[in-house]
Amino acid sequence: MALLSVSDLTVELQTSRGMAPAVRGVTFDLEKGGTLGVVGESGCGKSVTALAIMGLLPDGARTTGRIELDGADLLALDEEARCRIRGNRIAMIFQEPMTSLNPVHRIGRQIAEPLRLHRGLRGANARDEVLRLLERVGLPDPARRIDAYPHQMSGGQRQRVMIAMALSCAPDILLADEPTTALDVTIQGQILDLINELVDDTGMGLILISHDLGVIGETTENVAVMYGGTVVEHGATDRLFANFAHPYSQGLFAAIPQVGAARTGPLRTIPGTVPELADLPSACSFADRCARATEICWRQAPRMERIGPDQRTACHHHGETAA
Amino acid sequence: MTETVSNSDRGSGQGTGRGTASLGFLGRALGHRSFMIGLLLTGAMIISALVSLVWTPHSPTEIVIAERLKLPSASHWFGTDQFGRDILSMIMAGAQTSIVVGLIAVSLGAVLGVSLGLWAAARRGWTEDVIMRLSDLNLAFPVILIAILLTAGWGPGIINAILALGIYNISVFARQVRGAGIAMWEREFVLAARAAGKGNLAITIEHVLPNIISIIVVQATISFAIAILAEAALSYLGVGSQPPNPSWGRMLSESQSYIFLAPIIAVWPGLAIVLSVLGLNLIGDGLRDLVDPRLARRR
Amino acid sequence: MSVFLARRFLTFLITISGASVIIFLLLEVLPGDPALTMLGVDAPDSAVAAIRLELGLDRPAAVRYVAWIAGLFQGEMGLSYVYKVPVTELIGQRLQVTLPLAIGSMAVATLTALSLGIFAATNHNRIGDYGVMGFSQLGLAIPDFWFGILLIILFAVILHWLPSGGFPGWDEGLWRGVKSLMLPVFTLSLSLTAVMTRVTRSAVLEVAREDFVRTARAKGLSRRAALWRHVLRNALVPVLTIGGVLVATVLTGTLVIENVFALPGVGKLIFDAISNRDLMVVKNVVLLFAAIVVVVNFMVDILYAMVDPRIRIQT
Amino acid sequence: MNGPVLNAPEDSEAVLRVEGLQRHFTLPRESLFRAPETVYALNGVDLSIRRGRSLGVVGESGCGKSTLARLCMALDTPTAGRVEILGQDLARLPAREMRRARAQFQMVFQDPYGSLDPRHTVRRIVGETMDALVPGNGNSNGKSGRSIEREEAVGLAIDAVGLRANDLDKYPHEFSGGQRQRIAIARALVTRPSLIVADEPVSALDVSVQAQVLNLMQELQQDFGVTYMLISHDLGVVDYVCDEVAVMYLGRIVERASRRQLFAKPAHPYTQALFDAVPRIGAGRRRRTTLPGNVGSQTRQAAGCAFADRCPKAQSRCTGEAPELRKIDNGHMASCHFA
Repeated sequence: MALLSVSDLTVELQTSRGMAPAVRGVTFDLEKGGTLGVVGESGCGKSVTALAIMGLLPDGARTTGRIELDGADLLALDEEARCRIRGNRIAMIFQEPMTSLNPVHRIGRQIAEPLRLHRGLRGANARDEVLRLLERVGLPDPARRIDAYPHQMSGGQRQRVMIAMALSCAPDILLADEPTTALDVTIQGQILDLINELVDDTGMGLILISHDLGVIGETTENVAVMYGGTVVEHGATDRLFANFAHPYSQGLFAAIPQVGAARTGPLRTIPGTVPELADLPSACSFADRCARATEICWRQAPRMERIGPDQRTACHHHGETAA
Repeated sequence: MTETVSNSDRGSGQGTGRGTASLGFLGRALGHRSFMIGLLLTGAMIISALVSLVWTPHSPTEIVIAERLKLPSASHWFGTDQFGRDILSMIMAGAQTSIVVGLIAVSLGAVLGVSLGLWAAARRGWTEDVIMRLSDLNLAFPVILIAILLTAGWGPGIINAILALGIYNISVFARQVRGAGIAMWEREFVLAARAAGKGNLAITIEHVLPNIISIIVVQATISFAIAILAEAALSYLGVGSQPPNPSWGRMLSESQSYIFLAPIIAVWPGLAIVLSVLGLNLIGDGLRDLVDPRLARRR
Repeated sequence: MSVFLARRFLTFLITISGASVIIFLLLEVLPGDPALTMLGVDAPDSAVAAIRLELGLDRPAAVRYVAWIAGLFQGEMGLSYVYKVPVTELIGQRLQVTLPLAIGSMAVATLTALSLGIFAATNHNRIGDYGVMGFSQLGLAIPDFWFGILLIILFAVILHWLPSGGFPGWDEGLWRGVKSLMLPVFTLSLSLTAVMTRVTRSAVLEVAREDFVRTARAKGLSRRAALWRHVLRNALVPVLTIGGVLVATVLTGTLVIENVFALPGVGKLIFDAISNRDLMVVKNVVLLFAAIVVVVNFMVDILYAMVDPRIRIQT
Repeated sequence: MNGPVLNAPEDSEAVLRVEGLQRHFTLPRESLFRAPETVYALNGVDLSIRRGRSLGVVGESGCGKSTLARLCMALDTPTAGRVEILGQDLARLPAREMRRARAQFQMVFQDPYGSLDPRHTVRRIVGETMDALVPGNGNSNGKSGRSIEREEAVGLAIDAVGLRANDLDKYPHEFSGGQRQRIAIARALVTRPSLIVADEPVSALDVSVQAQVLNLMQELQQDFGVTYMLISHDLGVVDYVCDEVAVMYLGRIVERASRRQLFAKPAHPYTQALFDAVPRIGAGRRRRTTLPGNVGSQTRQAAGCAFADRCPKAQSRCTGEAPELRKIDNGHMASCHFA
């Protein structure tokens, strides 16, 4: 049985134009110690999926489907039970390490908070544990840093603090939502290495959300490509990156200028713009930007189909080659 | 209490404005209930002031001792005061005073305050320091204190009330405009205008002012409401409008001597003030929602 | 921290000295001859000459200003022209009424506003929120002196529960004093409560949207725990700001309310002084009020730095 | 003196030439008893770009690349050194001529949501650059300044970036991020400048849209012969757009080379680390040789090499002696003792 199993997850959010679907029928599994990358552009529903797993969607959001942790459906739990899981069995780190830390509290106190909440650690015990965690995430001079305020640290250091906080109760699953997007490249490398190392050492499962195919490709074993609130392609990272089947993933891959690649004419582009939630086509969400789209794409949403070992895609035309 | 969706889903947040914007300002205004109530109340105040210029049920100043302290009746809808004057007529005429004082005081404060605020935001450095220290100094003197000083120096009069309110409003507007202006100067489109060779004055007029005009309008509405309250208070204390000029504040102060005899005459002018101020405040809050949904959160 | 405080202290000094200059100019220099201001233009020359001599008005303005300020540093405010007693003594007596009134209404307003504001924010867009917002909208629109009159009509004229005004003095027993201040305190706190409620509500709503609150929830804190541990302290900064601004409102409020309830406080003193043209009293009382406003705002600045560690390094 | 020379013979054709450029900022005091700190944002930068070429400036936050862009655009004054555009020293131009000279150099900003005034129409936004440059057209309301040439230039620029004429009277909020960046490019293009400085022009855009904008920039260079200085943290973008690349670290250029040379054989340890840190698609899970620590402090000036404290190759010489930017191959320069 998978550690985390998301099936047919649908989330509707309140917008000024009424309820709009942000996530539509997302399904995936995460094994114990497994790593899953979720990749997609803005508004594709990747962050909403993560927040749905955490149970931290904005007020008024409607969630259906199942999110099972060790076989127990999280959506069926009451708020109190979900609080016991958050930060304890499932932890999350966010994109902006600056705004994600409380500016008026010292970092030691902020890291100790889940320890106190879920493990009942207090005083010197909590402080020792915090020091151990800070050391574990490689923050230089933890004994001094523990009493610092967030604004006294650099972005990379703050993200290490966030990771220490997420790690504090040895969670089964770590959700990382664009953890390195706000950081410099060399710092991003440090943080990704740290996350990799922690996953290997602790055996926790990782869901890494990013818009950067490179980050996902280097960090996770499996990958789900999202577009317009749905997973359009899913499978083993190596296999997918070697041979994308969905026209959107293919387009995304081709649109990235790669370092050291021979320059042969202009970059391939996906026409049109990233759609807004309320404007999504109802059948295949990519139909209006897709070169292969035919009448059926406008009429009927494609289902996920297995197209090879460890690779599934949702496209009516996946067998055909691009025009 | 709500949590927002992660910043990485930038596109979804950006789009929400587009749908409502297409409705148009007027359409959204008509659907904004408290804004419409505010408009109605303020409209009523303005109309009664205008009507009172040409017609009132009775003379607001004529003393008829025989008719004094009458309860509301068919000929005197709101009753009469201690001199037998018609209260409804006095309230209609009193609206004139409130509006005139508010208009002049707010315009004075807005014109000078906005200019100083824009100047401070554009120049920064010591210019800003001087303007802000002056405004600190100004804020050390609340309206009533300024009015007291002016009255003690020059004797009582409506001009003092207007001046006191105007002076006070200068720093209110200057602060608000400086803050909003500095935020605008940090936007990239201002940098782009500089790259296009625009000078400070041109940037202030073309980019900074149009983008903060809504803040100024909202502030003006709220300041107008505060001015009506303050004028009433000053007249109540005897340092504002002087007899025979009709004024809601003075009506209240006079009514207090007859509170045991005819408590009802203390009710009408107060109601007039409350409804006028409420109307303007509702307009101000409504405008804030309507022109910029992001601003609405700030308060 | 030290630079922040030093700058604030400098601002404070500049403001307070500027205020004294302005008061002096407006009362004794710009209107012309203070002796004429005090006696009126019809006064006989001999009386004018006498008062000039008595108050030292024959000296140049600059000298008189310095003498005034020097006196203040020695705790001297001069003699009231009308009552012929030291102004410090007059103010001291009157503060026994004004201070309890001001502090009492500020306390009532703060407690009510914080509870109402937090309640409204946690019930955002629900009936409780609308109720609180409606109340505060009304509280903003009601002139406090009229509210006072209405309370007098209700509690004194109709119900006869409380006195309609006046103050017996603290010598007559604590309860009688408190009783006569109850309506004034309640009256004065209405508009303060309305303003602070609005600010508290929106500050809490704003902070609740911040990323770090989401982090707190991701750690497993309940909504309520996140509110108490993470939102409130951050929301305190705007509430403090408005608290500082409201001190000016409270002070001028006491001026008005003391007149509504015929309380022998500083407010009554200053209006009597205006009618009596007692310049000595007017200028010192106005300076005292301005000084209180400035001092309180200086203290608010210090509180900021205590609440928000980031402010310590900004200037 | 390490010369600004890259390819000496054609240097006379330089559109932009920067010499010994420094920019230091003084921070507000933190303590009464200590001197205020100084931020050393730029510490002596030399470079030049020939007509029709494009130079990429790469580096992490705090390396001074945005400060460099602002100085080249005369939006800020250097502490020392000079900026020459088409042979004219910007610091010596009188204000009037400066405004006119701005027609020759324009800028594209990072944030397509912040760089367009939400209250102006596209027509006015794009035309603004003309306003300030053509005397008599400098009317503030933008309507009376609608001369025929201006209309024509705006129309051409809008067309060149792939927008339609009926977009001219729309407001920025009616466009998506990519389209807004097209408007920003049109604004930079409308005066037919020789140089366009683009500060992270695509980093706020989604990948699929980013490619559209990069292609557009390429096309415009071919069609209009414009010279680019492209500031970016994204090596892939620089590799795609630029002919030459300068790598910056803590206010200095540490390596300069043609695109091909640099990406084939990075010489400076910092450049090597930067390349290694970039996530590669299809590389599989891997460990990098990551640099330790953070980008050094901008408020201190190291006696030796600014990179020494993070450098895997650092030796005692590096902390004592600052390396010069020296030629290591034809058209390839690096400032490292061991390059």
